[in-house]
Amino acid sequence: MPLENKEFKPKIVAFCCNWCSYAGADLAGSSRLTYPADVKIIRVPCSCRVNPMFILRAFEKGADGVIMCGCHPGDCHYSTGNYYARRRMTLLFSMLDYIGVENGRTRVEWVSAAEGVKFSDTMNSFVEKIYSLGENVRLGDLRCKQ
Amino acid sequence: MSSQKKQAELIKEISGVNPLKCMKCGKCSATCPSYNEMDIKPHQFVSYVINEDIESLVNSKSLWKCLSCFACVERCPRDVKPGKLIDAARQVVVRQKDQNYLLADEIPELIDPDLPQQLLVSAFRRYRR
Amino acid sequence: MQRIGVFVCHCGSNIAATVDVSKVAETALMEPGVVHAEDYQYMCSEAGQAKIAAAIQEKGLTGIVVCSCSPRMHEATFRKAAERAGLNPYMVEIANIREHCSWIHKDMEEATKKAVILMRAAVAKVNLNTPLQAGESRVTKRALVIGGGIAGIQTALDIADAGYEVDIVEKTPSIGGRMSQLDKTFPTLDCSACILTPKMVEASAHEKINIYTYSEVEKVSGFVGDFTVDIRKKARCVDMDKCTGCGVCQEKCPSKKALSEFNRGLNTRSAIYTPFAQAIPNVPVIDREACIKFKTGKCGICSKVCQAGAIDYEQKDEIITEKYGAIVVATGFDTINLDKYDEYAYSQSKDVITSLELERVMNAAGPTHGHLERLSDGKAPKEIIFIQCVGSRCSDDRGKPYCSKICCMYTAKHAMLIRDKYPDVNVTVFYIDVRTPGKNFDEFYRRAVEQYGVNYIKGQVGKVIPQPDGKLLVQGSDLLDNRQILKEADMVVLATAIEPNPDVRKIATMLTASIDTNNFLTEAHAKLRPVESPTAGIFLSGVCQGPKDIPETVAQAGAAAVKAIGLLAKDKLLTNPCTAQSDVLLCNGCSTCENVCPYGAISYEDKEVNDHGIRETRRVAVVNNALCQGCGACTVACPSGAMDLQGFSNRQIIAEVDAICR
Amino acid sequence: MKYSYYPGCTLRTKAKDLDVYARASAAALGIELIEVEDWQCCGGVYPLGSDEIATKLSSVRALNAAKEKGQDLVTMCSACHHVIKRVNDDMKNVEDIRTRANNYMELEEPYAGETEVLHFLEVLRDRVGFDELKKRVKNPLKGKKIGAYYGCLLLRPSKLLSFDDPENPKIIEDFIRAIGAEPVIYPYRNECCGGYISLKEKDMSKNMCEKIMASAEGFGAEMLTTACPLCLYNLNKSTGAKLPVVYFTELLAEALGVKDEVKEEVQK
Repeated sequence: MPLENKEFKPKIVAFCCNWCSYAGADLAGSSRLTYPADVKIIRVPCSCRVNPMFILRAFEKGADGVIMCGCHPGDCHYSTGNYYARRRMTLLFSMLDYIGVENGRTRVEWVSAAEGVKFSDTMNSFVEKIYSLGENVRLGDLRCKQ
Repeated sequence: MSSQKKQAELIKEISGVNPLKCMKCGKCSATCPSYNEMDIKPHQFVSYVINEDIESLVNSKSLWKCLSCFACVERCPRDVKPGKLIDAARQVVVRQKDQNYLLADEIPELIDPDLPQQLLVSAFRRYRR
Repeated sequence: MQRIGVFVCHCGSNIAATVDVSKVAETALMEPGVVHAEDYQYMCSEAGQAKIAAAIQEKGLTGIVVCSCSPRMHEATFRKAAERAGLNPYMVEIANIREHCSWIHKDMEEATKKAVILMRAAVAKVNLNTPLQAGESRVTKRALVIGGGIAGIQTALDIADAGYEVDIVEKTPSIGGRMSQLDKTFPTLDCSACILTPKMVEASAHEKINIYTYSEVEKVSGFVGDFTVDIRKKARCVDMDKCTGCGVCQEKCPSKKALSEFNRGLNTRSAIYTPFAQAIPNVPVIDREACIKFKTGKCGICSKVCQAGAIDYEQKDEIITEKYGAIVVATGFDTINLDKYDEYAYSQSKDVITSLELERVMNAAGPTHGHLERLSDGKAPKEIIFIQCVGSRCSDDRGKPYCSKICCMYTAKHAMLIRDKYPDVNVTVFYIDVRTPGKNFDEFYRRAVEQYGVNYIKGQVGKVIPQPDGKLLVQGSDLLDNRQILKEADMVVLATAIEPNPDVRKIATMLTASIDTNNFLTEAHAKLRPVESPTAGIFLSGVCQGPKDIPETVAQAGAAAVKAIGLLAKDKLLTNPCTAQSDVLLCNGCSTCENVCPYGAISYEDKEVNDHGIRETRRVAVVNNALCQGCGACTVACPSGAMDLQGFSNRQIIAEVDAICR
Repeated sequence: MKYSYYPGCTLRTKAKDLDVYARASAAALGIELIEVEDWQCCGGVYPLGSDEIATKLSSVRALNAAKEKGQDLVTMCSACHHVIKRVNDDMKNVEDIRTRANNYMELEEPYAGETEVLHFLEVLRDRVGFDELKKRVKNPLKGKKIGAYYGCLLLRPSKLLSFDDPENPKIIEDFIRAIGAEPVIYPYRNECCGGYISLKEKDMSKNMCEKIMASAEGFGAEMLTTACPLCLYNLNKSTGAKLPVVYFTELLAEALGVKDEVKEEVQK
């Protein structure tokens, strides 16, 4: 991590599905595989529960990065949820990039319950990326500006 | 950092090898065609780097017996690839001043009419800075 | 407004050593709705749960947050505790400050800050929780076991003995699995067939067990207690009811060049065949690829010689649909393909064989009728070399990163049996480590060395070099003597890594059971729930979950059976109340949600609604709570925002996001 | 079929036969080998130090020249192939090397591993096809028992070179079959001949070459064929040419019936 950015403490939201990636995060924890405390995890039943609104809301409230983790394609606990999630996020992320939230700030990653190492590696590399990008632009909800 | 430690780090960096991945199975030494000519055996190279005993490595004649044939690299089950470590150690030696293993003066008596220049070029690359 | 209690667990020093727990509790009191906060050494203990109960009753709490380990660990514990104290169990939220915080951070200040934020997110969520009531679903009192090896047979027998119906689905023509291919077993040297075949017979004779051989699971739907499974019974071309198992058809079959699967391709079999003599059922199948009748239309000899008239070339695959309450996976293993390990000359010499092939060579029913001989020239070997860890413990992409666990022991067994039966044959084993954790295991290995004089050399082999005279030159390391060895052998045996049966991936996908990077099925908890899949109603038996030997497999098969019986014994199951709900006022009946629902839980009804005083009949989505599994796909797909998920509502998740980004 | 062609230093002198027979055979097969202009020596060995750049530039120049023509780059000598293929992989996949090399080179458009590097044997296998080659053979080398000698450089590291199975290769055997001869498979065909070690450690190399020869002879080979001038030199020198060793291109030219046309050129 670059030292010159000492002051910058990013806010990073990770949406993890209950069956694979949340369990992967638990395994990373019980295996004591460290990653920066900037990452905060929200548990959802499935990656397909992640509404693009949640991600927009995070950026509106000052998040510097949002990562969504789910089961590997084909391994979804609900059979097809992660396919929906993948398609939705592809669209959302390119839209976000267009309005100034760079692609590096958003990521989708598949982590199984057995991949504690992958979970911590993923978080480490994602946080590193956010540090290199620095502070994010803040989205605003025009409906609130009267 | 001690100079031994520095050199160990340098060898790891040049080779891109993580010696800690070694499980000490000895497949590299089982594979090596130059094994009998070596004083420090291929599998030992790994632990020498781990133990940062680089002085022994750079003084080892094994450096000049390794063929860079990559057989150990190909067969290593743990992605350690001792051949790369040996090569890196050789680099560390020849990059030091006056440490060329092959001197220009000795070449005339080493060559013969059939010798392909590929051999000279290769030897120069491996043995000299 | 909620009245929330926050309970911060020290988990001994697991949390308290890195997180300032009292500070988390203090800070909690400043959060909206929080009227009570305390920390305690072990919240999950009886005393800890009593504290929660007392606070609920004394302070009239309407919701609680426990800052502790992962909800996957103790959510159920705390929900039950809350319920006992009169609180709706779904008014409990967990802030995971152990796995996601104290265990992965070292700096106390940083970890405490994060723990506070996680607590805030949970408080923000519980502020929006509503009491939920679990529904009920029925349990079909029948179990399915996928795989008919020793694991599947044992599980089926145990479930059936408890009085429940069990179906075994086995892909090959006979049950028996890998164990039926083994000659002897360690560490007692029992004859494998002698201890397995009685179990096979018992399973086939059991009135509660129904065996589908030559069959595969084709489709699975439903959920715990109520699975619906399609089983494809492949066409045997032999009528199971008519066939008497006399074997004449196999004798007379003119096509005898198909490789015998049972003998690992070391010899051939007829096109109509039973895999081995003790096969169950003792009814042959026609291998259509090898059968002359199927290839050319001419032949039909088996039909002519069959006195029972059992041959039926017209037979078609049949799909059977059955309902089950529980499913046990027992799909077993195979040895890895050795194409990438040709330094051991497996594809270049017939005398380099795998250990499983050696089992067949040593077996009286095998290709050499139990005589130890070279497969190239039939000569008796004088020098045999075993190579351990072929493809196991490899971190490159050629092999498997795990230890296959059984090889050290079966190699000791092979070495011992050879030395016992052929004392003039020298046996050498190249090993990296000898791993013998198990009852009487190390003693067994030591017997091979001390009593039978097996020569163990510490070091891996680099290359097996076939010689012009047919011998095999083995070039290996002797790490203890620090020398390179060149040793001539007549046979080389490779302790080949084992891997889960390749079909397991397809099956796991059908069952939505999770699978790890090595294709082993994942258990619900590595220590405490080792025979259950995280997917409710799916249980794991045998090597499909991880490498294990026969005694361990049998033990796990019994454990999986007990778990399945525990489920089947219930008449009703409580369902997850975290299901989707549609807001009739917002729903415009567009059918988008119906299309994404993987369970067919959404239908449409014409409902009379009162939209701001306007009464009208609208076509709106209705969720069947018994079918909905709560994934939430519909909630995001819904264009009008009418769908929401109870327990993970839009407002709840947004509240968490806000709390984290605050 | 038009290809850029990188002959390499030895093919101009001691291994002229490898080159001349290759060109004649290529012409007979309708393959146009267009020599890269002003090519420079590849250095003979791949610089293993991950921090070396200068020693990789000559390969990059040849690769870029092929790219500018929009052609695949064909190599003939095992060592050149090994070096150029691996440098190409660096340029494609190692960001640091790509950036630094391009900084040195100052090309109009940076080079990023676009060129495909093919050994002539790969051209025969993957582009011409051994079945097609078989049809073109005018003078099948019937009855000749030939051992393929691969050595190290074509095969290893297998992931980067993706040439053939490193432990049990078959491309040269298939080639030998295509030209009507009989391949002899022997286990030492992928073992090292000693390589450059033969300059200073003649005994070591001799030892290894003797093993290779004995193994080939034991399995019934009457001659060996190779793609590497250094292997050929070591095998001949160390074993007193116990079995004749020839370049695969010579066998090819003979089978295609063009050997005699260019014989004189070789002897020049």
